[in-house]
Amino acid sequence: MVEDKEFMPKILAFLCNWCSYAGADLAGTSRLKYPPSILPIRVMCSSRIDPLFIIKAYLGGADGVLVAGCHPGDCHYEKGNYYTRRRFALLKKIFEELNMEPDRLMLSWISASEGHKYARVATEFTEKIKKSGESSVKNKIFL
Amino acid sequence: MERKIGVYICECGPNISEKIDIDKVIDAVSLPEDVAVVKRYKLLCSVDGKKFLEDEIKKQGLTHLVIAACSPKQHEKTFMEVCENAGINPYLYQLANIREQCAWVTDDKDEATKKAIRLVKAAIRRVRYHFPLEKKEIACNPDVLVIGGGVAGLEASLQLASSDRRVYLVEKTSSLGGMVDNFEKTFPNMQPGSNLIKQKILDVNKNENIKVFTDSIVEELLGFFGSFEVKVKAKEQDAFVEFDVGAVVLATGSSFFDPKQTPQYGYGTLDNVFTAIEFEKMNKSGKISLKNGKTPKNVAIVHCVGRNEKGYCSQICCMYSLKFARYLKEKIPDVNVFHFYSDMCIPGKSQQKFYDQTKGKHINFIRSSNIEVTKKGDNVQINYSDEDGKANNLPANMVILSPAITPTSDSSQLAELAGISQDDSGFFAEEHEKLNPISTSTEGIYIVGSAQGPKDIPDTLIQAEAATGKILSSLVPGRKIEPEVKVAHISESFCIGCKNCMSVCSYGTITFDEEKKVCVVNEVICRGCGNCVAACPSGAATLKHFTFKQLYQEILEAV
Amino acid sequence: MTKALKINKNAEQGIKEFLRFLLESGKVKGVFSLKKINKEGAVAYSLITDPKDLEDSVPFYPVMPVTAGSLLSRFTLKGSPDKPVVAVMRPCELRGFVELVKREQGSFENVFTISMTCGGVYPLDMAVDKKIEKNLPKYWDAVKKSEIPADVRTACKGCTEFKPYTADITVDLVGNKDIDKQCIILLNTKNGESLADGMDAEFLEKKLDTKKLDVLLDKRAVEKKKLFDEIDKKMNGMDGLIDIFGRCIGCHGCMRVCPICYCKLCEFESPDSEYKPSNYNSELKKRGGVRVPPGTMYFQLGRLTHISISCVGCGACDDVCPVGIPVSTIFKKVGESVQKIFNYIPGKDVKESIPLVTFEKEEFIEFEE
Amino acid sequence: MSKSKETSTIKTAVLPAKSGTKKAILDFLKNAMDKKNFDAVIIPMRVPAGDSFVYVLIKDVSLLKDAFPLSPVMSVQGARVVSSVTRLGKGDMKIAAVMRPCEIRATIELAKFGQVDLENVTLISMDCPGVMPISDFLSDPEKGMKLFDDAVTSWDDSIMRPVCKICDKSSMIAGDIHIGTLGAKKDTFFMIPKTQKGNDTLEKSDIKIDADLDEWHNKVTTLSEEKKKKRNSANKDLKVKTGGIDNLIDTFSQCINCHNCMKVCPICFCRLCYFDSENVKHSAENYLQIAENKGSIRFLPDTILFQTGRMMHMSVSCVSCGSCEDACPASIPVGQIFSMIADETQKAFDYVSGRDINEPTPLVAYKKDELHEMEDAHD
Repeated sequence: MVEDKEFMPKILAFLCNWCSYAGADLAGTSRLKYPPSILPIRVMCSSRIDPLFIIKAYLGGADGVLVAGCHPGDCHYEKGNYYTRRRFALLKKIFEELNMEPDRLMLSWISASEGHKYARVATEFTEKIKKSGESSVKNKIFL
Repeated sequence: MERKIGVYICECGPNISEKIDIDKVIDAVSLPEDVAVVKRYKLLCSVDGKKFLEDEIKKQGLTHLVIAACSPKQHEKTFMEVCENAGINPYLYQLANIREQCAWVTDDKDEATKKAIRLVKAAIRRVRYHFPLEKKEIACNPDVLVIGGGVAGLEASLQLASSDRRVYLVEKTSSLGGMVDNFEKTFPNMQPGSNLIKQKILDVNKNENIKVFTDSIVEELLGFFGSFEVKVKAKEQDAFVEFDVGAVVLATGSSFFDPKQTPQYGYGTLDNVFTAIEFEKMNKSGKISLKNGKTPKNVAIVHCVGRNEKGYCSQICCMYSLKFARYLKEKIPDVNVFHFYSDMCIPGKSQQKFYDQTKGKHINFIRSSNIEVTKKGDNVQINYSDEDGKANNLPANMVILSPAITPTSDSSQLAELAGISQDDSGFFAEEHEKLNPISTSTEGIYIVGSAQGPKDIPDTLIQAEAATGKILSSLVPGRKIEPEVKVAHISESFCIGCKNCMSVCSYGTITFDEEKKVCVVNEVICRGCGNCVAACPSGAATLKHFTFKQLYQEILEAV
Repeated sequence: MTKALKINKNAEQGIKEFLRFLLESGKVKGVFSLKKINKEGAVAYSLITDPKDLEDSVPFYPVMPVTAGSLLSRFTLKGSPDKPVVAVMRPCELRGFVELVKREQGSFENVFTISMTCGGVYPLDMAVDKKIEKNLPKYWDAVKKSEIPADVRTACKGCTEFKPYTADITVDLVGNKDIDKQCIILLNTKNGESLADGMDAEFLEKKLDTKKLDVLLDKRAVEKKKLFDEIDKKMNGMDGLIDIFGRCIGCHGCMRVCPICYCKLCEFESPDSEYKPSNYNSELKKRGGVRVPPGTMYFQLGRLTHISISCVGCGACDDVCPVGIPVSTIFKKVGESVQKIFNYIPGKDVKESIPLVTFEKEEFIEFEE
Repeated sequence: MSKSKETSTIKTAVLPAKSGTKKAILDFLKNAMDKKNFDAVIIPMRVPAGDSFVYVLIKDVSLLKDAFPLSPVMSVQGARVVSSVTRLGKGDMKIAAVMRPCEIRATIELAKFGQVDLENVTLISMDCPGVMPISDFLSDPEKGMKLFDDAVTSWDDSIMRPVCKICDKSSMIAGDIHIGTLGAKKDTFFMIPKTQKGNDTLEKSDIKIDADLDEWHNKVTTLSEEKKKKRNSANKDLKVKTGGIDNLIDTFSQCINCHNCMKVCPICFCRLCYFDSENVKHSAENYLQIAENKGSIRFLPDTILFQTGRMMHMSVSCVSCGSCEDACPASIPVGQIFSMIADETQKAFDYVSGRDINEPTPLVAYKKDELHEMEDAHD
């Protein structure tokens, strides 16, 4: 052990291809900085994100999961993100009811032009997760 | 066959190499046995880089390819082409974005390197579960069906018809021309409206590549972009005319709000209260007169009839109301015109000017609300509240109501026929207000003119030309259509037929097989969003190239 | 006020007489009801077409071997009957069937429903050794008094939806002091009325006495709160869940008997959910050890996302769990809270869409950050 | 093909167990893992709540100390565990699976059906005192632990699953190594290698295989004979109770079609059971027609079809583990019934499920000259 490094969370970010992934790219081309905690998973539409993926990520030890898509009304596939929002609400509620750290899940609408918002969301969410600490699920063997 | 994955990391000049310790990444991802080779290269997207990759794939006998470089938005296609040239299926490759979403956003080189390792590992893990997808090509029919023979439909037909593209123009009334045919003149330059339309009708009729059906309706419209089957039925006949087209233009126009729904304006109960279109017709007949044959002296034009009821501004009423003042002035020079309006809608480069030119002696503008038309002797009286909210009234001989533009009565029927959606007001809904303003949720079906929302003639023509542009560029005679490859698929053996997928699909892609009680994807129509897949509880639906396994493995590696 | 039928026999005999009338008059082709199927007194759902076989039927027997919703789904899935069939089922079973019909897993075509104000059922393990049979007098006594009979299913103890929403016919049981001598059959719908039409019995106008129902409702609400509070204490993050579900043996019996779980092959039993050696490797790398078969929590959490929105709280999952996990309490508790945010009551209205296949443009803004 | 080698020709290792057999077994495993003879171990562990035991695949040696080679319950049949780990590929880990004899026999059956890949797996069994019905254990885990510990010492089977009480194969060696406690001197136990793989494993752990097996063998034979007697008489009684279609219907009258028995059965490996498939779903009119023929039918109607059908599918491979009975919410003695039938079906083919990996399952093999007793008498 060299030194006690600051805890850097592992956050999975599900990004829709058309808005949020493009927004994340823009953050890059604008050379904005945000923590390396965020790991993007690209899907064509946020509506592809099966809540089971989020559960899997959480059980797999992710410290946080971000779901990001086009702003309501701007979905590349017309209305996919409205369903995303419902599914997210459902899952978050379940996490809440099970006292299972619902704050580790986050939904955000980030458009292709919102590189700044992406960087901000990534930074703030990482800070929030840092405060919550490392997910204890990582070490569980009886899942 | 043994899997041999090649991993190539692009330095992207200094862009990646200065921010990420590429050698460390190479070390970290070289372990798994099916990773045959891991190399770095200075600029993979360059001509030399592509050549290098192609040679590598062949030389190493690679089966799968992982590129760690920039965003897929930049070069996903580039490397797919490389794969194709090198003889491996382009879907057996995955691009890890270590530039835009790693090198450029991370200050600390160590951290950036660690993140890059995770990204590349996740890509390697994912690519193992990729399977080849084949491009499909379908022959397309270049012909076009245009529904509606108004100015929008005529314009679209003329633009589209050519020796290698037939246009079928279907009009439900007995003659072409539509709404504009009623207008003596059009704003803002007060040119004769009929000239504009007459020429177009003439051109259409003599164009041998346009087949016109009047008094006819489209009875059936089945299929998808490039191949729709159409059945047209002439009114009061049983026989169908059947033909195939590749695209459809919906130019079915609009209708007017019925002022009888707002009895306070006296329409239908009081004499000499006319709707705008009645007034247009009266004007076009050559004489503006009251019911008793006399010439009106005081005419009230009431704007915004039905605006509150419908909940939107119809954009063109102010302008045609101003035009009416011009008509009146031309035919009855000493007439007094009173505009009862709440907001004057005169946007754009020429409309303000038109308003300024119309304004003048004997043409009065009264900003008002709570308008009510009552009988007063042989005449009528307009009761209203003025700008200060004070009750007031004004006697007049004639009242012209400018009603809101509404969808036509058959628009729901048409929407269902075409499988497209309607907006809250019942107009045909465009796919996206800003991104795809004339496309619909069904690829190959376009909406133009006031069927999509209130619109003046120039805007209508712009849309007609935009739609024809879309069609001309995508439906080229002799060229094949390549439908989306990354589409949904539903396993017949696992589907339980709950129709969740159908409920959430925006494109009518999924149908229900009544015999087998399972849902079926029409892969030609599917756009590959994956919404149905997340809606399916039994895992019967899957999205190619974004399968459960592929994403799941990527997730597992990433955490 | 609803049209009602009064038969001067005890409630069960009364409804049997009504069912007999329906079969004999040819108004229905078959009757779905609980029935004693052997000398030992085992009770199972049966499809009865011969009026004589009604003799052994026990429509109100307080046990639910399988939920009738699932059975009616199986009955109608491959084609509805061409003439009416009438099914006697509990309110939660009816709600379950409504949810299944919404998912195209059954149809109300030619299926008429008789339900009741429900006193609850005993857990399945009490069906052994005639324990239920012995308990019957106490059971009916409690029902009469708007009380919760001792030893009924946990889910029933805390069930506040014991009055059916959509039954064609409701039999008045809870709080009805006269169930020993009369059977009040409320005809809620046109279908219900047409069934009763022509029956040689007393017709009257009647309404369920909400007061006596409220008495039970209050007791159940208290019980429910207690159950929820108790389980809430245990649901203490992932550790709490592992404590609760740790003993799960992975039989997936809860899923199989659940009236909402209708998939041919459960996603969690599909190839998608299997671990490859590489999955095991990465799990081991992370945790040092992994439970096998894997995915206990994934199954439970996943099933919650799939069905909690429609959970009708029948308690069938509790009954079938070989290791006594309070599945139903957890699913009902989570279920109610998610149903609340979608303003959705499962099984209330067959025309109402399931929340996850529809949406409103302005909603859940609070979930976005 | 030879029946299993004469046991007396096999030698055994004798190992010390000063701090108890459990500790000694864990030490052996730890030692083997340290030596990289195994990369991972499949072994039961007590769940955090303490109310059950589940199988865990352990790679981190430090977790071994909490393992429980002889757990009082069998929450999941071990064959399902080995199948889960190896079905999709043998992987690159050498794994030791420490399980009961019936679990190992089921594992071997699954290997014959391609559901298990044994190449990298070493199967280690042990003398089995039986397992407790899971509901009994759950009702008071601490008391259960104590009762079980006592039973292990006294080898008294009265608290065990009904099928365990009449199990005559509780020391049957089908895997690679068997851990014998019966007949062992105080503070020792046997490690009996059965296969070359087992032999190698022990040798790599520097364990000498030089002792005679007689003491263990004698003890086991005696016990097994006793159990066989008990078994025969129990099966005779059961046959009277459940034989004949009426009794059979009565026995399964409480069945709720949850198919838990199938789901937990180590042999039922189909992804989707035939009896849950489209083949058994009919239209309302079909059902009504069946009902009309009889006046009424139980709904769902196919309980006996399912039970007998399942017997058809799996009884030649049934290992009599009793998992089905543990999982039955209606307390049907399904394990005892299936076990009784399995005796007969396996006898008919001179087959013992899981005895030998090289023995093909009866229904995918035939002999030209057999089963004439089933044929019509005329020639």
